[in-house]
Amino acid sequence: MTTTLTSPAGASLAPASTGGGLARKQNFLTGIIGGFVFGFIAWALSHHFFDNTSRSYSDLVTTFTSIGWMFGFWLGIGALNGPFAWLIGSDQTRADQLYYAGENQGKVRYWKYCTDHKVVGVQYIIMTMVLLGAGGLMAMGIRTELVAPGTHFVNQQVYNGLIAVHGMLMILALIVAVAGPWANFVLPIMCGARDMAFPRLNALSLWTLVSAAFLLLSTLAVGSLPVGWVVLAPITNQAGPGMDFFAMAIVVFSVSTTVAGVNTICTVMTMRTKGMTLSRLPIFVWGSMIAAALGLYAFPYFFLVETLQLLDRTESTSFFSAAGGGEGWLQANLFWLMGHPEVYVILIPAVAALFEIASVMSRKPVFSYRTAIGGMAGLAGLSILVWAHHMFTTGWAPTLGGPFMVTTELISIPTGVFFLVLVGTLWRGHIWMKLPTYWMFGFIANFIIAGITGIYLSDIPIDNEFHGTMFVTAHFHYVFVGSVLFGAIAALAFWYPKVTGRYLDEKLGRISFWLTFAGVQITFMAMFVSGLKGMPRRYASYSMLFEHSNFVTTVGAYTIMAGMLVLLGALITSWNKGEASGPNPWHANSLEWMVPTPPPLENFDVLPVITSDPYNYGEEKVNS
Amino acid sequence: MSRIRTLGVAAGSVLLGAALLTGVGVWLADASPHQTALKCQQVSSGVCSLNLSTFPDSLEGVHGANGGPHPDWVSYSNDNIDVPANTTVNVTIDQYDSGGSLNNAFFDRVMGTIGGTATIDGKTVSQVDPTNVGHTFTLRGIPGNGSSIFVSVPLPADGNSGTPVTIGGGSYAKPVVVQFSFKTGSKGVYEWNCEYPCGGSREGQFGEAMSTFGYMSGTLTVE
Amino acid sequence: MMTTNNKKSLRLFFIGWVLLTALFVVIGFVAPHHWMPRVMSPQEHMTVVTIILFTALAAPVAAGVYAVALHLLRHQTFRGNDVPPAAPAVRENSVLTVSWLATSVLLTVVVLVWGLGVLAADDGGATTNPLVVKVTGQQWLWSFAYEDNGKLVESNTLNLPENREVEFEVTSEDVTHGFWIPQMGIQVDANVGEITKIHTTPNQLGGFDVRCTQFCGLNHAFMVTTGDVMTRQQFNSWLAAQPSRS
Amino acid sequence: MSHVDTHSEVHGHDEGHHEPPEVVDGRQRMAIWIFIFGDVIVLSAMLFTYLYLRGLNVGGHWMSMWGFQGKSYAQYENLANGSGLPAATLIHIKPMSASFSWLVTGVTALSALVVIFAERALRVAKNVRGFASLSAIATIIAVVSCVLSVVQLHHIPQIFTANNDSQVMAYTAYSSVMMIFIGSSLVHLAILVFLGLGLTIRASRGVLNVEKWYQARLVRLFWVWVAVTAVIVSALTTTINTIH
Repeated sequence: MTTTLTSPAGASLAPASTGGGLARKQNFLTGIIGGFVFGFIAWALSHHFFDNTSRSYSDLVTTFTSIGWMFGFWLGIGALNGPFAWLIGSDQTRADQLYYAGENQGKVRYWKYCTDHKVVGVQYIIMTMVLLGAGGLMAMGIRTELVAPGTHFVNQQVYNGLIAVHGMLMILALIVAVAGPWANFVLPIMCGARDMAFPRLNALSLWTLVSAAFLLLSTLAVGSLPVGWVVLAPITNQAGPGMDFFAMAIVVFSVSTTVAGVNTICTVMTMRTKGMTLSRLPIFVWGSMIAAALGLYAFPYFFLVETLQLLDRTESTSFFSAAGGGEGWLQANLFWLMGHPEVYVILIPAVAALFEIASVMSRKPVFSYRTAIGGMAGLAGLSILVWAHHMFTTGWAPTLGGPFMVTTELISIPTGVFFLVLVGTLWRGHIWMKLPTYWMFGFIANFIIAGITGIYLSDIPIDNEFHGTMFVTAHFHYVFVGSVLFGAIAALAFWYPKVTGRYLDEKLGRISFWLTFAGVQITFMAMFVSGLKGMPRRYASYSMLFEHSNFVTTVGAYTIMAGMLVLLGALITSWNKGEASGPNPWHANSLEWMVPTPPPLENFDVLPVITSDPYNYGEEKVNS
Repeated sequence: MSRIRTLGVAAGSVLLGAALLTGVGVWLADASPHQTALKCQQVSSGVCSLNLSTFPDSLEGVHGANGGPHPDWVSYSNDNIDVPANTTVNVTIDQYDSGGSLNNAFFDRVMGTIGGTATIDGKTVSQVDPTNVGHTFTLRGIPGNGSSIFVSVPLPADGNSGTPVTIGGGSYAKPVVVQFSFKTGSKGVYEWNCEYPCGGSREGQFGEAMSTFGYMSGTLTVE
Repeated sequence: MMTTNNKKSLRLFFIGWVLLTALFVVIGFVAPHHWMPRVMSPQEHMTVVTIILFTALAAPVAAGVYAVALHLLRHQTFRGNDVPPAAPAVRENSVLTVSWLATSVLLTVVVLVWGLGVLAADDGGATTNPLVVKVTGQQWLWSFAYEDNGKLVESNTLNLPENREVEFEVTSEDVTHGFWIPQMGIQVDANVGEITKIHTTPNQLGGFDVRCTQFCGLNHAFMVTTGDVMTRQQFNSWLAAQPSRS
Repeated sequence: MSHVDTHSEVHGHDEGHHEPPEVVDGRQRMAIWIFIFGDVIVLSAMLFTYLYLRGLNVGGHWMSMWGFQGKSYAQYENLANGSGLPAATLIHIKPMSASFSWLVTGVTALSALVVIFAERALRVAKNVRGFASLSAIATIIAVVSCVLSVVQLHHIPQIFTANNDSQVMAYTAYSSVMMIFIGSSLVHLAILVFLGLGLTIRASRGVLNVEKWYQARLVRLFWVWVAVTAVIVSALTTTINTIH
């Protein structure tokens, strides 16, 4: 009975216009070329014009070079065509739109400025894998250095660079790990839309992120980022040119996430099909929207604080320099005003995806749907009031310690709701033990530890002991690796068949799960011990006291790497050799499973009309 | 399925690219040249001597041709030093650089040497003028690794003029000669660096040469 | 293969819950004493007590979730490639929801009241004439200055008298550092152009560590030193023996 | 899949391909409002920075800094290289001209006013030609405002500082925050010029016609917001600046 929805892709759409034009030849490669050309021009010009006796000479050159790279990349890939076309009043025809959506262009469209939300989704998958891969390699470098006391693998200079770039890469990767691929690939289909609200902005948000990621990785080549990922001023004013690349990358990244957030919210609010009321929305759509809204609040602060750091370095302003009336605490405030909400921008989409998976895999409705939405919204709301708990030991406004302790610990209530919904959905369910289910249970196990260790740290007397130690590192790695990454992989395994038409290899996937799960426990439990013993973070070399716990942590880290490599192998082999899955492998009810696989351009030939939410498993017989 | 195969390959190759980029980055960041460690010359049983120099530039020492990427950065003649355990180390440092005020006057004292004194141009002192220091030699270890050690000797600024001497690529006025001795304990790796703000950046001038390995810092290995 | 909530499985579930809770509580007691540094101040003592209390409070919750997860994995799972039949469609259970929320609110309140109480008890600041130690962080060394009737004594190790309140006036010469004494559970950042104060009363003789907890550049890992809590006589004689700054 | 009622009347698949203008308009207006929300956050963060630094007045350096009297960088360069500098002195700076700041704000506000009239001309009077010329005028005024802002940037007081061999013209906290205020308004004005130019060209080419009047309203929303920002910033920075 879904046949009315599965007419062949684009059968009834206007034929793609075969017009030539330079704009239609642009792709990733021309983007890179443009980036390098303009980067070089900017470098040469700034090199020539700025006064090389000034302290900020090298920073000015680096900054302008990175601006040149950005501009050139956007020009080269075609990001600036749209605005220019608008300016001169030559709007796209329907044929143009279909062309830029990649109609009948085969695989090459994955390397172009493509406006099709499904293409963007896949591009985000690759993007995330690259970032996680690079960041993971750096983590291995860090752990190899820390396998024993003393500096042997890399010296402290390289180490200091690695920890910061690893941190930033991973944060960026996890921000887009779930929201990137799935809020683009499946969210519009879940809403019954033919694409995102603003397809070109969608492509823009991806490719700006790509250009920023290039800069972030390039920091390693220009003296790296020896400041720690929180780039706490004023040491940032001592760092080399890598800091300029980093700041510029973050400025662009903030714009990218803002654009993506606007797109997500507008899509959900204005593109829903007939009958898709807000109370019938799949929970993942709600999660993505809440996270997007939170990101809209958070990332402007990131944008500003990195702009200020850039000015401090290039223009010798005094925002964070005491000699000119600046203050490192200002940077800490602005950074954490972004930094804490950002944690939930990362967490909420992963949790929402798990709600979705839990419901489908246990053949039950999401347990207390409204409470779940309330929990996510409450978490988002609270998270903007807790930033100073990252500053308990900085000495800034000790009198505010109490209030911030209160808001911070209140967070455990909405967090508890997540467990209520997840476990409540599974309870008495008929749990289908497929790959996504495994990673979901892994999430539950790890997220408990992450949450409870967080309660210790929110208590100021305890924080005075643990702040800045490996205990904190272990805590947020349980959040990011143990919880968010597990959620992201569950989502990947869950929607992978929709992208490729094939299952993610079950056997390899389970091997990967057990390796990663064991690895996470070994690595971060031992890291908790290092923290309890009193080992501070970001130490390139440490006392014999911490010898054994660090060795165990390194062993665990390599176990995680093994697990991740197996998963990567599974991803790549299954992509074209995996077992065929058909359009709806999990027999789910939400709309993305109603369309053929892979979904045609513009998803629906006929927009469906919705009469209930997608969770009515037990209520009406599922006719197949 | 050709599209999908290409995608898989693409993902793999892009990852490989990221790996390469990371590797290259690490290698570049690590490119600060590693010179062979300076051995402490045996003088008599239980006594050995070290000769170090500090320069206003990087033309001397191993920083690459013509001073490498930053010929104008200040530098020590060596970074890594090997000394035998339980030995008296006689250190002689030729200080060729100008100077100014310390960030923290704490470092104007001679600390941790035998007798708590050093000999500067033949004069025995335990403290120097904190507003006219060129560099310092400050050595410390990580408690718990080997025996704890702390040596800090200020090297006064070089006010000498007259016929310049030529060393390596540069020529400098007659140096200030600082001599001191300290006893090494059990085996272990210790860290030494300069505590005079000569890094030529903002916030305490501890950037650039001061925060780059192989210029104003190094390791002292007791073996 | 699966039978929802039969008596036996439920009993097993409750046993698992109790056992896990017990296990976590035991860990909560053992871990701090086994791994954390020697307790040398009231603050550190309260820290350890608080850790144990929080663990005891959190244990049943964590154990509950684990027990449920294990129960589900044991009794509710379907393997193989066929989709399981639809499960009973429980959309809401207001009793469960409300009681769950009530529990978490209750626990949070307990944690808060305790934490704020400990905080308030410690917030009194330095009381009657504490020993003032000026702590200066600069890349990459701590230095400590004592005022001894008009004479200024400086040291790179931190010596303290036993059972006398000490107030640390912490500042930095270049970038932000973090002044931390693990054995005394006190930590505060050293900021440029600011003086931050913390206080404690060492109540045990013996050595302790000072470590930098705020990333401060190339040799951050080596910005560590030791200290010693000595009897007042020892401390005074040590102070007298030090060279004073001219 | 019982919840997808495909038996009910289905709209032709072209629905969604060519959506009615009011739908597109509503969606784009929502987007503009969300972007403005983001801009509000940035502005509030900048105001926070301003008030925070002024309130703390770290080391009394809100409007003062150790350095050397003098206009230009080159004047001291050679001295500093030879490290032959005289002793640094504590140099105090004056707040920037309030009247000039209000002048820039006024010009920006004027351009916004013109845009309001332009939009009305299109929406109410359905006068495309009038709209084109009015938006052209608004664009020109915005350009003027840009130029004035650049002039303003050049008047931010600087102080020559040098230690060891690192010297530079530096800004005190006050100057620094003024720089981001002026800089951000400059960026916004540049966007306005782009948008105004677009409106003018599109209208004169007939792409932006009476049916598409809502495009003009979208631009007007943002334009007015920029004017409001300028007023807020001027009101703050011209009243609360020195420390008494």
